[in-house]
Amino acid sequence: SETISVSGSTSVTEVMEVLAETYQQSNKNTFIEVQGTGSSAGVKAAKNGTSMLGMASRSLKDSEKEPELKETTIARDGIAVVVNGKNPVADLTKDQIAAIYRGEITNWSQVGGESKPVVVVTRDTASGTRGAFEDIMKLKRKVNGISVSAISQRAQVGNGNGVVKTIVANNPFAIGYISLGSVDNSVKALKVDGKAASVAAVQSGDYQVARPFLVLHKDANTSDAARKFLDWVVSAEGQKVVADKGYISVL
Amino acid sequence: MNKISIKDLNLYYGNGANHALHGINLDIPARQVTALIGPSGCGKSTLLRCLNRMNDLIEGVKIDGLVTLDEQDIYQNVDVASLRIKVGMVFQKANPFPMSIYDNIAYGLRAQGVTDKKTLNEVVERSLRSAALWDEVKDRLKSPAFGLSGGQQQRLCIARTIAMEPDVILMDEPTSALDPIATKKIEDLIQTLKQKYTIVIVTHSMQQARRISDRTAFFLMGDLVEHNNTNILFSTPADDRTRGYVNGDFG
Amino acid sequence: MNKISIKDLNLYYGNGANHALHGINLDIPARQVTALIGPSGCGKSTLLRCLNRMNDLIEGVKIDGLVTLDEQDIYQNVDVASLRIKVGMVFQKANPFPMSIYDNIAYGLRAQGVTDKKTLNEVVERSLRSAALWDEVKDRLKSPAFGLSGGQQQRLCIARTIAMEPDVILMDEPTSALDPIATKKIEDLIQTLKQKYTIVIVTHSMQQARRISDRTAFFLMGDLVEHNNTNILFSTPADDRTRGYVNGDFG
Amino acid sequence: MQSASIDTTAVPATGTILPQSGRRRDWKEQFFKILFLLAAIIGVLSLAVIAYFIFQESLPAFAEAGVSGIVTGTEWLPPALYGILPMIVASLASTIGAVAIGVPVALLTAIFIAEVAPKWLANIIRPAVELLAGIPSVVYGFFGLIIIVPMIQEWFNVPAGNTVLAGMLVLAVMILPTVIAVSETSLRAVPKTYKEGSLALGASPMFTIFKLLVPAARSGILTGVILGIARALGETMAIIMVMGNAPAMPGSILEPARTLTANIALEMSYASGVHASALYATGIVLLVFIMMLNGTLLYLNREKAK
Amino acid sequence: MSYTLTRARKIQDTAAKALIWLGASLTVGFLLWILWYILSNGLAHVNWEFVSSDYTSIGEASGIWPMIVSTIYMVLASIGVAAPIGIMTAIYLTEYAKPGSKLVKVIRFCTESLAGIPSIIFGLFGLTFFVGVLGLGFSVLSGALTLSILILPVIIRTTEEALMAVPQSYREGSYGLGAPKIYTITRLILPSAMPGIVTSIVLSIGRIIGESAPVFLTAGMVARIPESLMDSGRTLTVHLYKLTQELYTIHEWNQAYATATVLIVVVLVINTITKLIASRFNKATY
Ligand SMILES: Nc1ncnc2c1ncn2[C@@H]1O[C@H](COP(=O)(O)OP(=O)(O)OP(=O)(O)O)[C@@H](O)[C@H]1O
Ligand SMILES: Nc1ncnc2c1ncn2[C@@H]1O[C@H](COP(=O)(O)OP(=O)(O)OP(=O)(O)O)[C@@H](O)[C@H]1O
Ligand SMILES: [Mg+2]
Ligand SMILES: [Mg+2]
Ligand SMILES: O=P([O-])([O-])[O-]
Repeated sequence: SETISVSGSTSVTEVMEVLAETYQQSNKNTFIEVQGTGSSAGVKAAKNGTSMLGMASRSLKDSEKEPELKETTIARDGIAVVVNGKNPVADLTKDQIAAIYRGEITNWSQVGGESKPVVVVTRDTASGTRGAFEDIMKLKRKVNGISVSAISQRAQVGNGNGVVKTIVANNPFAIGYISLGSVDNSVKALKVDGKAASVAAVQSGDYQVARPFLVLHKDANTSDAARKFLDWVVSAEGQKVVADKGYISVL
Repeated sequence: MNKISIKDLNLYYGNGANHALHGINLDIPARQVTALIGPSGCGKSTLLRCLNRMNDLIEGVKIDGLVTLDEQDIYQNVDVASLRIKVGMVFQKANPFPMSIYDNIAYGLRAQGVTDKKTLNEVVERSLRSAALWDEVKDRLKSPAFGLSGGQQQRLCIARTIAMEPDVILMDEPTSALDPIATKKIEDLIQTLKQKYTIVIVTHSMQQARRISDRTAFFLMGDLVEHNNTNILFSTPADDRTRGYVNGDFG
Repeated sequence: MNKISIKDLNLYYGNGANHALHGINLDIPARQVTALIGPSGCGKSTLLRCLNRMNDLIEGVKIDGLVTLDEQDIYQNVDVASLRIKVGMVFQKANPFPMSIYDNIAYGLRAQGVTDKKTLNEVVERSLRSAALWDEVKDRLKSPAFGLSGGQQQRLCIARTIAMEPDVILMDEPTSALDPIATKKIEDLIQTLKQKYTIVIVTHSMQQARRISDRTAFFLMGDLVEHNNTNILFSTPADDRTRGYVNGDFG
Repeated sequence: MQSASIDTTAVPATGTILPQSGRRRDWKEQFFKILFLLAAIIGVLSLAVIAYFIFQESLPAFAEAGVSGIVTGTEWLPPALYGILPMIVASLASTIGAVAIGVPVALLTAIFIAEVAPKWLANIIRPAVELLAGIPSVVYGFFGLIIIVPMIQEWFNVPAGNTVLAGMLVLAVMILPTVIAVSETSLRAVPKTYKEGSLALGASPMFTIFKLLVPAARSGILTGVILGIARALGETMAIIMVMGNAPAMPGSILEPARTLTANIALEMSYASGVHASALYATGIVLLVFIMMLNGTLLYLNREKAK
Repeated sequence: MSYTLTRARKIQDTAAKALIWLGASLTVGFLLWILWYILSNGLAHVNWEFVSSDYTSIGEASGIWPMIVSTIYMVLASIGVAAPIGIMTAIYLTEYAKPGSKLVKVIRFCTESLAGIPSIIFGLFGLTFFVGVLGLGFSVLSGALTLSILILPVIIRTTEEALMAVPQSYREGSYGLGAPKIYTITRLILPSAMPGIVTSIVLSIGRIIGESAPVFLTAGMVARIPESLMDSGRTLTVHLYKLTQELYTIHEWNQAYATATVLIVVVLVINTITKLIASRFNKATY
């Protein structure tokens, strides 16, 4: 049997594992080995051939790009802004959210809530989710001519959807953002500019807070089987798995 | 007046496997020297260790019978530490502590909360002088006790015990590692001490027992064969086995 | 014929701080018993330990001078383990190993690769008999050596050493913890042994030195004061200090 | 070697009991000596290689931002600024706190198991403590996040319980097994004769423990403490979950903060170029800290031993 | 004058004793609390099927058998590599190197310093070196080699301490009998130091089982029973880590607690077996 190696972004891993197993059911003699090592490691692995396919949950930086390195977007991930269930606030504008994350708004009363401090929870800079969130909320600023994150240095940082969700679920004053697929009734998803976060809304373009899941490869380093698998991932069959898992299909 | 009185004392090692003392009955008069003699392995150390409850520390030791100190059962309702302050002990194998010579002697006093430098210095010097060690170590009081010769260690342990000025002093072959001169000094010390204290000594030397003890008890294989005034025991022993032993034609 | 010959031997403890042996010159004849006597702390053990290089194990010991065994310098080009098989030692403080009585005796042979049960059983029994311990322990050979009395431990260590049948046996106060009977047996053993082996013994007992030794060396504060045929040394000592010591009116 | 026997009766002579094996033994001894030396070299070499690896990876960051820009910088804004002073502070604070809470508790527990507890109880607690060592840091982190963080929120009435204090508490628990296990074994290895001698002088068990046994086991206990401190400084997963990880300088132990280790773990999977290098530089700073700490302890130990 | 136990001393003693009990109670209290936390949430979701079946992300099966097997492999391989090296290093330092020599000090200093390097750095090193440079790929072997280096300091230092605590009189006795060094070490010194060595191994096992980042960066996270050391494997802790980082559903929560419960049992079993094995080596009787 043949082994296809895939490594990189931990977020993409979540959906990739399901894709791999589904694919294996109909292709008994292929084994797909999925390793979550982080986006950067995924890019590196695809470039130097340690893995056939690399995964990244963010767009490539210019310094990382190479002509032979091919990018395939296999899904998009919506991002929901969430607060504790006890928080009466239900709807915020992008500007308000950005002001909260910049540290300019520090009390819920400033956005129509109770007079309580805002506990801002963000993701680690390693997260593609954060990258997309910053892009969309325009949370960037320039220091020494270099563009850096504008999210307050005092914000709490959680390293995964699960952790952010748990913090928000346990803290009545907290606000955070998580992958749309992981929202459940332990937290409350806010409307952004009056629009509820949903797969349909993201697909229709109504809800713009989303990021791409990329798979990278070099033809020289990949087997036919790997390319065949990749083709299947972006086919209707593969994209159904993506949608079922709560991500947004690229079709 | 009897300082210590032992009634029907049985001791077993190894959870009853080894019956080491068989129904011992012995009175130890105050302010006298009582010598315990008998062949190696007959139970002398074992009995000695019963008198300050040192055997409590050995696992699997079972004791029955009665041991009283000043008419008080030492195995009942007694604070063991106070008992051992009253009943000091010099062990068969010299066991200096891993600290300086000075600290070894001062240890017991410090354990009772004595911190006064002057008192400590005085006691250390006096004890070392009594144990005939002062001249040899006065220039190296601060060096580790492990650097002492075998006989010096033995005298250190004697000094450590008399520094506490206990009521009763148990000595397990205190001069076994000493040359005649040092032995003489320790014997003189014992003669001085007995004016105030009660002394029980284990010795292998008949001559020593005769020279320094007022009473002698002869043990054989866990039995107390005979005990009496030293002169009587050595000159006209009641038991054949005693006669054989003290005349050196036993075994 | 001299088995061991010591020339201008100086020994310093503590990296030179403590000059413990001062230019010792001593010849030890083969198949005789040489006794080392002198007050506690004079350097007897130190000298003994030079003869099988036991002092190598103590940190900060400096030695100069020459020690030869069978005309061969033992501090040069010699395999120390082989040297110590030839020159066995009984230590001043009994030091049984944390194992059964049987294993203690068999240890040395096993270390040389002897595994034959029958040989081991024979040697263990013979050695224990020679050391006058067999009767006391024959029923508990498999129990831990730590459960032995002080004197029993001392005899165990003697048995352990003679089991190896060394050429030279160094004994540091081998009977200090023994009663007269056991002492007699060990002395008899020494008399038997000397027909084939060379024996050096440290003792505090003048009587013992007289009884068993052919030659005696008297030490004082690190100096070898005098050495001679035992009878001569005790009857007509050349040095006043020796006379004082052997007549017991020293110090 | 002379052949001889003790008894005059027929007994195998020395030569026949002991195999004549001088040469072979020599060879064997030499072999093992070299084997052990080799092991020591492998051990040390592998550790050295790692140190070298971190150093090498961190060079670009030091080249770009300068040592002072990294070590004394107060703002962490990759890819522009790489100051890690707040993280140094956070690492030190959380470790000191954890050690201040954890080490005394651990020492007392070690004493309890080795000296005070009845045997049956010691035999239960010892494996239980070892179990504590095997619980993954993720579990400690999760436990901290769900139990300790809300508790701090409530007791101290702060907006968020993800604080330096939470980190201290979780770390304190996490270093317990190391310190307890190593100290307890050292205490048990103290020769029985010391204890006998002390008790016979009428010293109470407590005096014996604190003035004789603990000093006698000092070297082992110190090793346990050092390994414990190292564990606290190096711990990552649990800390990430409970300390809030805000890169700003913490004003008090009731504010969130990010430790050096958390910084590495949080960003490494995403970082590339100088940013990644700066994370390795964080590792170097950590290493230097531990070395300074060890140097101090070594020095103190020597002073005390004198 | 004869000394008697003073009141002040008695009070101090009682206080000290109380303190010791307090310290021990705190430890045991924490322990029970954490155990209760895990077990009360997890026990209900542990059943034979959970323990014995395979795991798939599609949700057909959500057992943890492959993780249990991988964990055991990882422990065996890591200890198999690190324990001999660590113990031999410690032997070299205490029995061969000159006591108090520079070399000993340097090695001790290095090992202690490296004990504090965050485990993720070891993981990154393993990813670069074992997985990449040596070409071992994501495999149990890469993971085990990485973890071996991670636990080496603990094994070296703890064993060294244990060896140093062996009474010098044993060595004297043995060398005095002409016993070869290696015999003395294997038959007398190591058995006497066994409690300390066991401690170091048990602590290391805890570390191996409890690590996440350095494991998944080197051994990967394929949830399949590894067929050889060259296969990738997911340990229980990596599994747990994944579950806690990206918790999506209540089902995953339950799985996480149940996994933690099983993990505790695994730790207990492995520790017990370790001690049983060690006690067979430990001929020394006290
Ligand atoms: N390890 C050591 N470090 C420093 N000094 C030592 C050491 N061992 C012995 N000494 C000192 O060297 C001198 C000689 O000691 P040694 O043990 O040889 O005496 P000894 O004649 O055997 O006495 P004893 O009859 O009391 O055993 C003594 O003053 C002793 O204090
Ligand atoms: N801890 C122990 N466990 C088991 N048996 C022991 C223990 N200690 C002593 N014995 C045994 O009890 C008996 C008496 O021992 P004890 O130490 O009292 O003898 P002793 O008269 O002091 O002899 P010695 O003169 O040789 O010191 C001996 O047979 C000894 O082997
Ligand atoms: Mg005795
Ligand atoms: Mg001596
Ligand atoms: O693994 P991520 O890059 O998606 O955080």
